[in-house]
Amino acid sequence: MKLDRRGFLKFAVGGAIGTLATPIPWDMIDESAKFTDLWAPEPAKGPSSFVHSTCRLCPGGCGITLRLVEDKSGRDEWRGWHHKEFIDRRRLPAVPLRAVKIAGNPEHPINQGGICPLGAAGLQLLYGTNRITTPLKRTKPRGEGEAAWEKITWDEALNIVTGKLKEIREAGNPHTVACVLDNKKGLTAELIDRFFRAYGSPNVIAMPSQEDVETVGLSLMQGTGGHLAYDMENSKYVLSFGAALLEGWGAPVHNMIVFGKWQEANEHTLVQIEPNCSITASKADKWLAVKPGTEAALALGMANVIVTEGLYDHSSVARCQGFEGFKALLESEYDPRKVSEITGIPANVIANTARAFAVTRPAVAVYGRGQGVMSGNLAEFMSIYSLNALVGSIGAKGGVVVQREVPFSSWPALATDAVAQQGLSQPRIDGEGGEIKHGVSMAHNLTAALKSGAVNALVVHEANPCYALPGANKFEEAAAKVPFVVALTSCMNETARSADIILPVASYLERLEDVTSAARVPYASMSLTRPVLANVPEARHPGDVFLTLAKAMGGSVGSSLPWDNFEALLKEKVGGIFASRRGRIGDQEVAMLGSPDELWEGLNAGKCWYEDPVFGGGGLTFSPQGRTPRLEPVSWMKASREFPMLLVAYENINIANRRAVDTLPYLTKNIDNIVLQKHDLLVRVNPETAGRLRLLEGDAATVQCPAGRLSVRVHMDVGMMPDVIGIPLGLGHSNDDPFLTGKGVNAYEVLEPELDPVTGLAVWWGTRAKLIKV
Amino acid sequence: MSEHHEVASKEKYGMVIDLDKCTGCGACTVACLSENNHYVREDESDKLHSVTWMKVYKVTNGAPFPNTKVAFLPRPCMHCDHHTPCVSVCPVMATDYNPLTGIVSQIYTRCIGCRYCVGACPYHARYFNWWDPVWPEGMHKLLNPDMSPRMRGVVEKCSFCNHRQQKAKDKAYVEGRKELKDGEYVTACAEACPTRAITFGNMKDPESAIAKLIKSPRAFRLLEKLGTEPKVYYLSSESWIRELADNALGRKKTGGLA
Amino acid sequence: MDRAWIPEGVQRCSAGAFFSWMALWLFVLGAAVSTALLILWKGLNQTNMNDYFGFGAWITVDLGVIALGAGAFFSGFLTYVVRVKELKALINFAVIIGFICYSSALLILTLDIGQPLRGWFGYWFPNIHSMLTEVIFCITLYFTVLTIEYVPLILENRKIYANPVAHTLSHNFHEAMAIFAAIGTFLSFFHQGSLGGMYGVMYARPFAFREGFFVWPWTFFLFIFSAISTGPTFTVLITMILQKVTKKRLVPRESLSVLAKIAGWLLCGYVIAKTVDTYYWATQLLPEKGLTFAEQYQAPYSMWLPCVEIGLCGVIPAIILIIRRLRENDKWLVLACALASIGVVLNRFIFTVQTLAIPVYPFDKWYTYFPSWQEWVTSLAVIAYGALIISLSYRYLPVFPYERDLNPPAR
Amino acid sequence: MSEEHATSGGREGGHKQAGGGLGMLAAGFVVAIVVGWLLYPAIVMSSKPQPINFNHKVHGAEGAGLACDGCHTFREDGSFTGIPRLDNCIQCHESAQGESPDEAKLVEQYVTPNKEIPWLSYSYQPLCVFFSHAAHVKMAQLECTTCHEDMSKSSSSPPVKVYRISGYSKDTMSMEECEDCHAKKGTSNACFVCHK
Repeated sequence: MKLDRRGFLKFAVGGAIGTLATPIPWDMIDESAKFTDLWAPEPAKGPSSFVHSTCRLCPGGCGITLRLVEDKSGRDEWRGWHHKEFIDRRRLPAVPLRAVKIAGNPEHPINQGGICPLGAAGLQLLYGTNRITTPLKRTKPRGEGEAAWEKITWDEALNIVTGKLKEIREAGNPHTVACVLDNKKGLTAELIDRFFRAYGSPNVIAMPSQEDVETVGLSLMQGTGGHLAYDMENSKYVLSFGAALLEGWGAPVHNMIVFGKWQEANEHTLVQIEPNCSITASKADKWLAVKPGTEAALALGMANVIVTEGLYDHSSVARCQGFEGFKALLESEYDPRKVSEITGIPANVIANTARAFAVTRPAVAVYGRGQGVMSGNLAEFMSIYSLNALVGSIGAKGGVVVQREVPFSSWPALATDAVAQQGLSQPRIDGEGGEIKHGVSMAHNLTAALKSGAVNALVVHEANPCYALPGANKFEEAAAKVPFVVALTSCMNETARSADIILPVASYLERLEDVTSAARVPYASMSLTRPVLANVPEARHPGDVFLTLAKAMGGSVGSSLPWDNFEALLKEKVGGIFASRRGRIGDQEVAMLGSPDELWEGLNAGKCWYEDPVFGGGGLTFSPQGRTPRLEPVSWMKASREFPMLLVAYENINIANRRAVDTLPYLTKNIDNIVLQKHDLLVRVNPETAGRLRLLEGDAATVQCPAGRLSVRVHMDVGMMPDVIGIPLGLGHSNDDPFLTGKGVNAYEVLEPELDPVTGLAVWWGTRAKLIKV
Repeated sequence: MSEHHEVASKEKYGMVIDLDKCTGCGACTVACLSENNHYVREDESDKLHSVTWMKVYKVTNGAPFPNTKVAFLPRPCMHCDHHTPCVSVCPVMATDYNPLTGIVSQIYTRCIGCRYCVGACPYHARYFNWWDPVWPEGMHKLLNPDMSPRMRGVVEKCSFCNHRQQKAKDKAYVEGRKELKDGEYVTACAEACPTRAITFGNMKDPESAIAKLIKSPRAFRLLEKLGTEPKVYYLSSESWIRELADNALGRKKTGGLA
Repeated sequence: MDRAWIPEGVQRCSAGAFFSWMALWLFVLGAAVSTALLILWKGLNQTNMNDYFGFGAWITVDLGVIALGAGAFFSGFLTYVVRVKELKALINFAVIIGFICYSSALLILTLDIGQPLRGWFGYWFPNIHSMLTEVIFCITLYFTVLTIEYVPLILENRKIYANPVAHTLSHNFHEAMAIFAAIGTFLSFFHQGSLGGMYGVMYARPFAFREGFFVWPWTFFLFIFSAISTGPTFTVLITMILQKVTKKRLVPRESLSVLAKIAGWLLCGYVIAKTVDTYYWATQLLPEKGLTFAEQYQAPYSMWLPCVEIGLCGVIPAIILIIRRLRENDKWLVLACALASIGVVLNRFIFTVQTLAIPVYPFDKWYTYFPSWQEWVTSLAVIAYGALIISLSYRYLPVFPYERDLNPPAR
Repeated sequence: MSEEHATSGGREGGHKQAGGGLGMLAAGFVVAIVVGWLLYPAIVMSSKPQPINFNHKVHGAEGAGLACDGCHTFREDGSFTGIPRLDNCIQCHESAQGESPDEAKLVEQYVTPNKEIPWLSYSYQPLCVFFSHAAHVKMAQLECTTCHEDMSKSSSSPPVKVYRISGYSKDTMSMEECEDCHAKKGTSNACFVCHK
């Protein structure tokens, strides 16, 4: 039969009918739907396990529990065929062990199971796109266009560094080497400090912090050192002078746990004193909207009421000196009516708050501003701290205490050769110590020092001065003048970008390190971060890096740091805790432990060592060296015709600011669109002020400051004090992180440091400003 | 959906969020993101395209300076107990009410992405996947194998971490138990909350913490007038916050911030 | 060159003119198709819809064309069931318009779902509680009916008709047409209604929620009502336009008048019903949810919407259509039909978009939605697509039985 | 083409109807059936050999005397181990016990280099499914053979048939099967019982 058109048609029809009787059509429809399931990746399955460690993304030192998934590999190799794109998305490379979750460790005394958004996002640091995977060497000289890098081995990198350090030392200028680190807490920092002292440089400088002022104040008023901490859990009346208690100040999660308990007990009063309606102010029982920078006056005004009405704790005051002078000062200059004019708080409110504060025991006055990453002025601290003396809260339960030191075994004596001694005798480049001598870094002077050419080599360890120093951009220029810059960091950041050598250090989930005494927590504590897994095998422990350097340097430097590795040092140090028989680990008294190894194992199992504070009424001197805490007005807070407004920086717990890591991707979901819109940062302005400037919600504007200008958008916020502009810290990065770079502006660039006349420390949490509509 | 109530079950899971404790830190949101395999886009500032199963609303009493106050309203899926608006509208049964647990499901491999449920939900708890899910190189390592990632073109929402309930049940089974103990199954957000504002548990278990809390005089729910019977309760001692929870005649609508 | 295909005894423009005209529309359609492919490849992020506006331009268009397509089933119902003989003159054309509306609705629906490859779930895993299921089934079935009604017309093409199979086929079809019309009517009543039901049952969305009768909220019936009253006006409108374009009388004037008159009276009824419904909603339903009527209208979705919808596009055309003198006047008739057609589309827009624009949380904001160019292009494609089908049908099929008598060949 | 031709063509067709026409129809039908049932499966599914030809028989009752849960165990957290890991094999096969070439392969290719065996699962379930062995084995007391075929008899592990497109195994249990059994046993069929 010939196959004509009609015949073929019939054949086709027959075929069609037949096909319906086969699995083909039905199967294909089904497969097409299952195919769409492949548009999402399939995480490799496997048994899970949990390990405890400690978070060190902020000074909070929370205990964390990581969930690890053991990858049952193999399956991925036999995935069916699909579109390339889907293969990439579907067939995820098998990894032997991966961390999938960070949660709070319920056993840990600091956070008791809670966790903050940054801590919960920690794995995005571990697996971050911004990790530095090998040591890097700059290929083009600084300032010549975009930074370009060449991957080098650790040996090469360390040879270059030692070579440079040796060269400078041999030239007899060890003091021209400076090291910047974020803070001096913990053994790694101490080790680095020791390294440089052995090397012969006094210039190990920490980034600014509120604690600087406290350290000076404490040494003046109480003649002690150490870290201030507040026993808020037992305090019935907390008078916070601007500390962002619920927004990342001190140990954020610990504070929030305590706050939760307050809400249940319902017998605690929190009074928040700060210019603008912050979250803490809103959650507080009372918010006193004080004019920016007049907190000291307010404190003295309250002191005046307490003293004149005789509400103060006589036994406590009896333990203090200089009360008469203090009293005289209060009576002459700080009666509530006058203070009311200065601070903008009604006199009766001042009086009532003061009375409530005085009669409720225990009560505590907290000095602070925001998260506490900015130094303030001494007078402010002294005035506020004095209040604690008046109500007998110094060293008392529910009051303010000085954290006890963790009883690590002490460092062996430092061996210093002639070069080192000569170097150490040189003045510090940051001009440490103002009118009075004290041991606090003054990082704000670094810019000038670097400019002056006094520094031949700069080592930056896990700090980001190019982003987070006042006039950040100016610091970057200054750093360009330094012949040799080394940066130790786990992620690329602004400072690393302007370094010659970048050394990749292990993240807190990849290294064994002590987290010593969570900030502001009344009891001493110590738990370990643990090398849970190594996502970046090349990354090294900074402690080990400096120990290796020391060996390479040899001589007295080498002999001052004899440990094979940081773990050895840490273990030796922990031995001291065992020897002291102080404190408890988990639910066990250290004194009950049989051997230091038990303690060591406990710590390595993620347990926390801690020791309750020793309470006991303490005293202070109200007028150290005849210096009464008279309010020292900061000049930039005076409005001028050129700059009628005040720019005040604030912090947002979801915008990592000067933490060990920058804002992680998950957190960007938490940033309100009234803070950040696409690439624009929104400043908070009172509607009335905005109206006067003809500004509407979302309008583009320029913030003009003496130190520079920022282009922003405006968000109208009824909670803002008129004529004050609120700007968030932590945005405006240029660190190559696609989730962060170019989003918003960096407020640090315009903040204007004013030196405290007494301490020489910078007072720089704000600046004069003008808001211009564009 | 009245048939829900005819089923005799010993479990009905719910959540209580104490707004007096909540400081809006967003730890719950992040814990949820990492527990439930969410990807992040480079720009998340467009909140109408930003998937957040646990969204923290920021509200204000609107009072002028210096009497202003802000508060926070974490909003998971309400797992509406009555006439669940989304369940009845789905044309392909991609979402259902589980009479055993009271949890409202969403099945990503069944959903056709018509978004009828998105419109039907007054709580904006449902999100559509406008983009293909993409993780930056290496980030996929933190994907949770207990939770299926969603493909482009389907709707997703909070599941009360149902996979945690499944795992808890498995553990109970191998230990020869049928029922779960209080606290054995909690959501990622409740686990994370630093102020302990979120309590999760079985409302039918009279001994459970949640059963006691929902009886509190401070307790209320969102948009109760709609009659959806949410299983998420809120606690607040502030009247202005309680007022913001539902529409009422002759009250001006303010308070939204973000 | 295509002479042999053109029905006998009718005048048609030159092939050249025709094909260039077609080319124009094909170009528009082509643009739309490539846009559709773009969307299918990249996903719905190409639209301006978001998690607040889950529905947008596409759903509006779907509901709009389905309402306007109602002319098909309703005139079918009048012709074959009620046996209004005047309508025989334009029943074919009504069917074609219906066919166009429903096919384009289905196409756009496939584009609108996030997972087109799973579209068939709608039939395979139906949720009987969902109004959308009712919609999916009825639309599909009714579309089949329309196709069955359209096919005999195609078979009547001079060339095809020559084929004996086609011949008998179309003959038998014609016999059964009444039954199909009846089925069509039944199905249409349901899906027109369930489209309204879709919104009426969203009882957590106070703007759309209506109480109702049995499982059907009032919107169910309002949608049927609005569809049957405006659908015919659209049929009339398109017929008038076609007559203008072809410069010919294609249907007896009285046929149009009859249909317009019926539509007019129905529109009156609808406007009253809608007003009553709105009143009940404003005074009963909203207050129960703690809301007021005024709160439901805020710029840009403010009071002008209901005014235009019910007043300008409801009351006015209704009056025009029931007044004989106006109805008989072509200009007034076109105006009335146009207004009514716009009105029903606006009504569907309001239910689709404004429902979602209104914040249910007291602390939430109003959001506005404007379609992206991709949504516009794909939506406008419906017009091009319609123009193509109509042009082809008009040229090659005996759509208008009286055309020959109305336009005697010039001597 | 001209009208006449077309119509005559039509008549032609009319005559042919009886003869080859039907034949063609049948031919088309048969071809389709053959393709659909014989050719199609080979095209749509790929056949993946197991890394090692595992012999359940010698391990099971008639051999080493192991019961299913001798190797397929539950973990403490309630999850099911499924296909055993290498360490499970090593317990007995530190070194070869017999002469079987597969055992030899096991020892030198996997045990000695301590490399996991990339077993392929016959009953792979997609990620959206949460199948609880605990619920079925521990609670409902079901026999393994209720769902899996009785392996105690099988002395070889045949290649796994995998759909090329979806990656499902030919033996993947379909949702309908699950639902039917649940319905019969009066167990809930709510989505979140088995989906995640």
